[in-house]
Amino acid sequence: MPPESVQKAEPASDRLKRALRLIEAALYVAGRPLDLSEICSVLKTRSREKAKKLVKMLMQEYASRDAALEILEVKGERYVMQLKAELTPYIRRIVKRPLLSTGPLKTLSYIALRQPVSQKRVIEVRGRHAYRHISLLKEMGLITSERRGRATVLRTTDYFADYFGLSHDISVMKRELRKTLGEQFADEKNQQQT
Amino acid sequence: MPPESVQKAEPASDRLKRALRLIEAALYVAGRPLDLSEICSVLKTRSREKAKKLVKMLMQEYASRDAALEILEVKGERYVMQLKAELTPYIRRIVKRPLLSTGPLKTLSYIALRQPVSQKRVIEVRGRHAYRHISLLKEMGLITSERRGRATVLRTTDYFADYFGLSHDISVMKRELRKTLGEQFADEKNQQQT
Amino acid sequence: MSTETRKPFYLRPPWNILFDFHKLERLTPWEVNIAYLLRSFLEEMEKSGRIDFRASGVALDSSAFIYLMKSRLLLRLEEPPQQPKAALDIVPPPLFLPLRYELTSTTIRHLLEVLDDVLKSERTVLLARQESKPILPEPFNVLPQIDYYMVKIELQMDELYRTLCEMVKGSGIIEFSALIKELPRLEAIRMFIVLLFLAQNGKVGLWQDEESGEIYITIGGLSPAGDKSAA
Repeated sequence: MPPESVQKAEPASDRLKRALRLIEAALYVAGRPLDLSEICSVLKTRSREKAKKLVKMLMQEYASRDAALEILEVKGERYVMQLKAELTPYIRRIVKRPLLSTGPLKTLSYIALRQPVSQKRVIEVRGRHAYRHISLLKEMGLITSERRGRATVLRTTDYFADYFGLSHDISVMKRELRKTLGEQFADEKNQQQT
Repeated sequence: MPPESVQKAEPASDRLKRALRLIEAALYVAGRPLDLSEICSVLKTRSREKAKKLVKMLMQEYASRDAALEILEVKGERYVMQLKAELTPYIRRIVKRPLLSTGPLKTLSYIALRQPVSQKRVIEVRGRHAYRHISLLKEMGLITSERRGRATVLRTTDYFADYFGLSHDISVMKRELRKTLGEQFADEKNQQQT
Repeated sequence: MSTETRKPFYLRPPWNILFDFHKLERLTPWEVNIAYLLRSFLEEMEKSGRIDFRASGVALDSSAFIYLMKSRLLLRLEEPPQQPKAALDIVPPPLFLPLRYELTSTTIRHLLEVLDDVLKSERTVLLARQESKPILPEPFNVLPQIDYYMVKIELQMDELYRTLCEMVKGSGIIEFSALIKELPRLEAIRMFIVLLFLAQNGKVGLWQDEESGEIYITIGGLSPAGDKSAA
């Protein structure tokens, strides 16, 4: 049977494959969670249901392939591609982009938990080297600073919330963070007391 | 049949799978071409032949999967994971984050063109805030610094060259930069004249 | 042993800091009791029976330098070193970033676009460097520092004098305690030093009531002693 107008009627399986590849491409380059409307725009569809079904298929494909990468759903029907956490220790030396060291990451988690927090306070608690951390975190788009009278007030950005798949609402986010940090946080308290 | 000492003898197929996943992880997070010695270090093997064979297997796996990503061999027995070029136009709007904001980018461009260049000179030309840029660029793996007597000398890294698709050879790179710069100025002049 | 005995007494502690220029520059001026050093220096010299004018001159010069360091610190309102504080807050554990590849939007075009600007400022820097090549040898580098210090003092003196004139509307008497009311301690000391400079220049008169300890400041040629009843 000759193909009926090849231009128009792409076989359904090819269309599906192509859609999955587009979502995969978008998730790969974004490096952050994408919401359904962003996925819709890549697929050039208005149906959020369709977009959702396709992402879920891709998630399944990744899960079954047992690959180094995973696609996860985070809060607010958003989806993100990332390295499986258990592989991080093995490829640490390969990472050249700012994989922040422990110092700046501690400063970041302090700001996240105490925000909005004055820069002065952060320096008092974390020491003078935290000036460098703050400028690094700002450059990475994870925190912003704002002048309030004579003080500089720091808070995390929406990008930060997206990066960790946290709520954009600060009080909800803090609760989520405490839960994530919970066990470790408790450990540290015990260590300080002993 | 009971498994003979599960702890010791991981089945060969599992070992293979794990090695492929490690290479995949390394290529994914690096975002740049990795050479065989880097791949060897991830696999904790000294055999470049073995590493090569494994990367080739992963390349095949990716090719057969018809995914959005591909693994390619580039000059100098180096391997890179990247988005298939034909997909780029569709996901361009998703890519929003610049590598650097304008200030640090200016400092980087100056170092690239004048390298090897003393830190003192960079500060003279770019101002004292460039100290912060330099430490950021170092943290991001885009430049390195080296003491020479009392001076600190700056130059770009291979990661920088890979990111912008430039030669690793500094004098060739500078020629490439000047050439592109020349073309750009010519373009601008033409635009201004019309 | 013999060299030890021949060494003049002032090269031994505590007086030696007055004779070692490098040490002098590094010391914390608050730790030096100038009055004690000079008094005991004179006593020792008298005891030895040999008056050494050269050593006395150096001791005087060094004392002045230490005094200058003290005044300078006060003028800068430098706080004394803080006591190490106890931990203010618990620092949570680090938030490890999940590893994700992210394509960034910066291209070589962006890199080269900004280069144009940078090269312009490079030209400016190089040009300025050519123009500012020193023709004369550099002046002795201590002098400008002292000049700068004196300029600052004069600015502070002018400012304080203006304030005093406004307070008394031309001429009259002011109580020092009223002047420094609500000022922090360091600011009050700073003001007192500037006041001493004003008095030395004859711009104000100072008189202290021995009983109350209050210092009276007079402006406009009033004699402090004659007018104390008015205060």
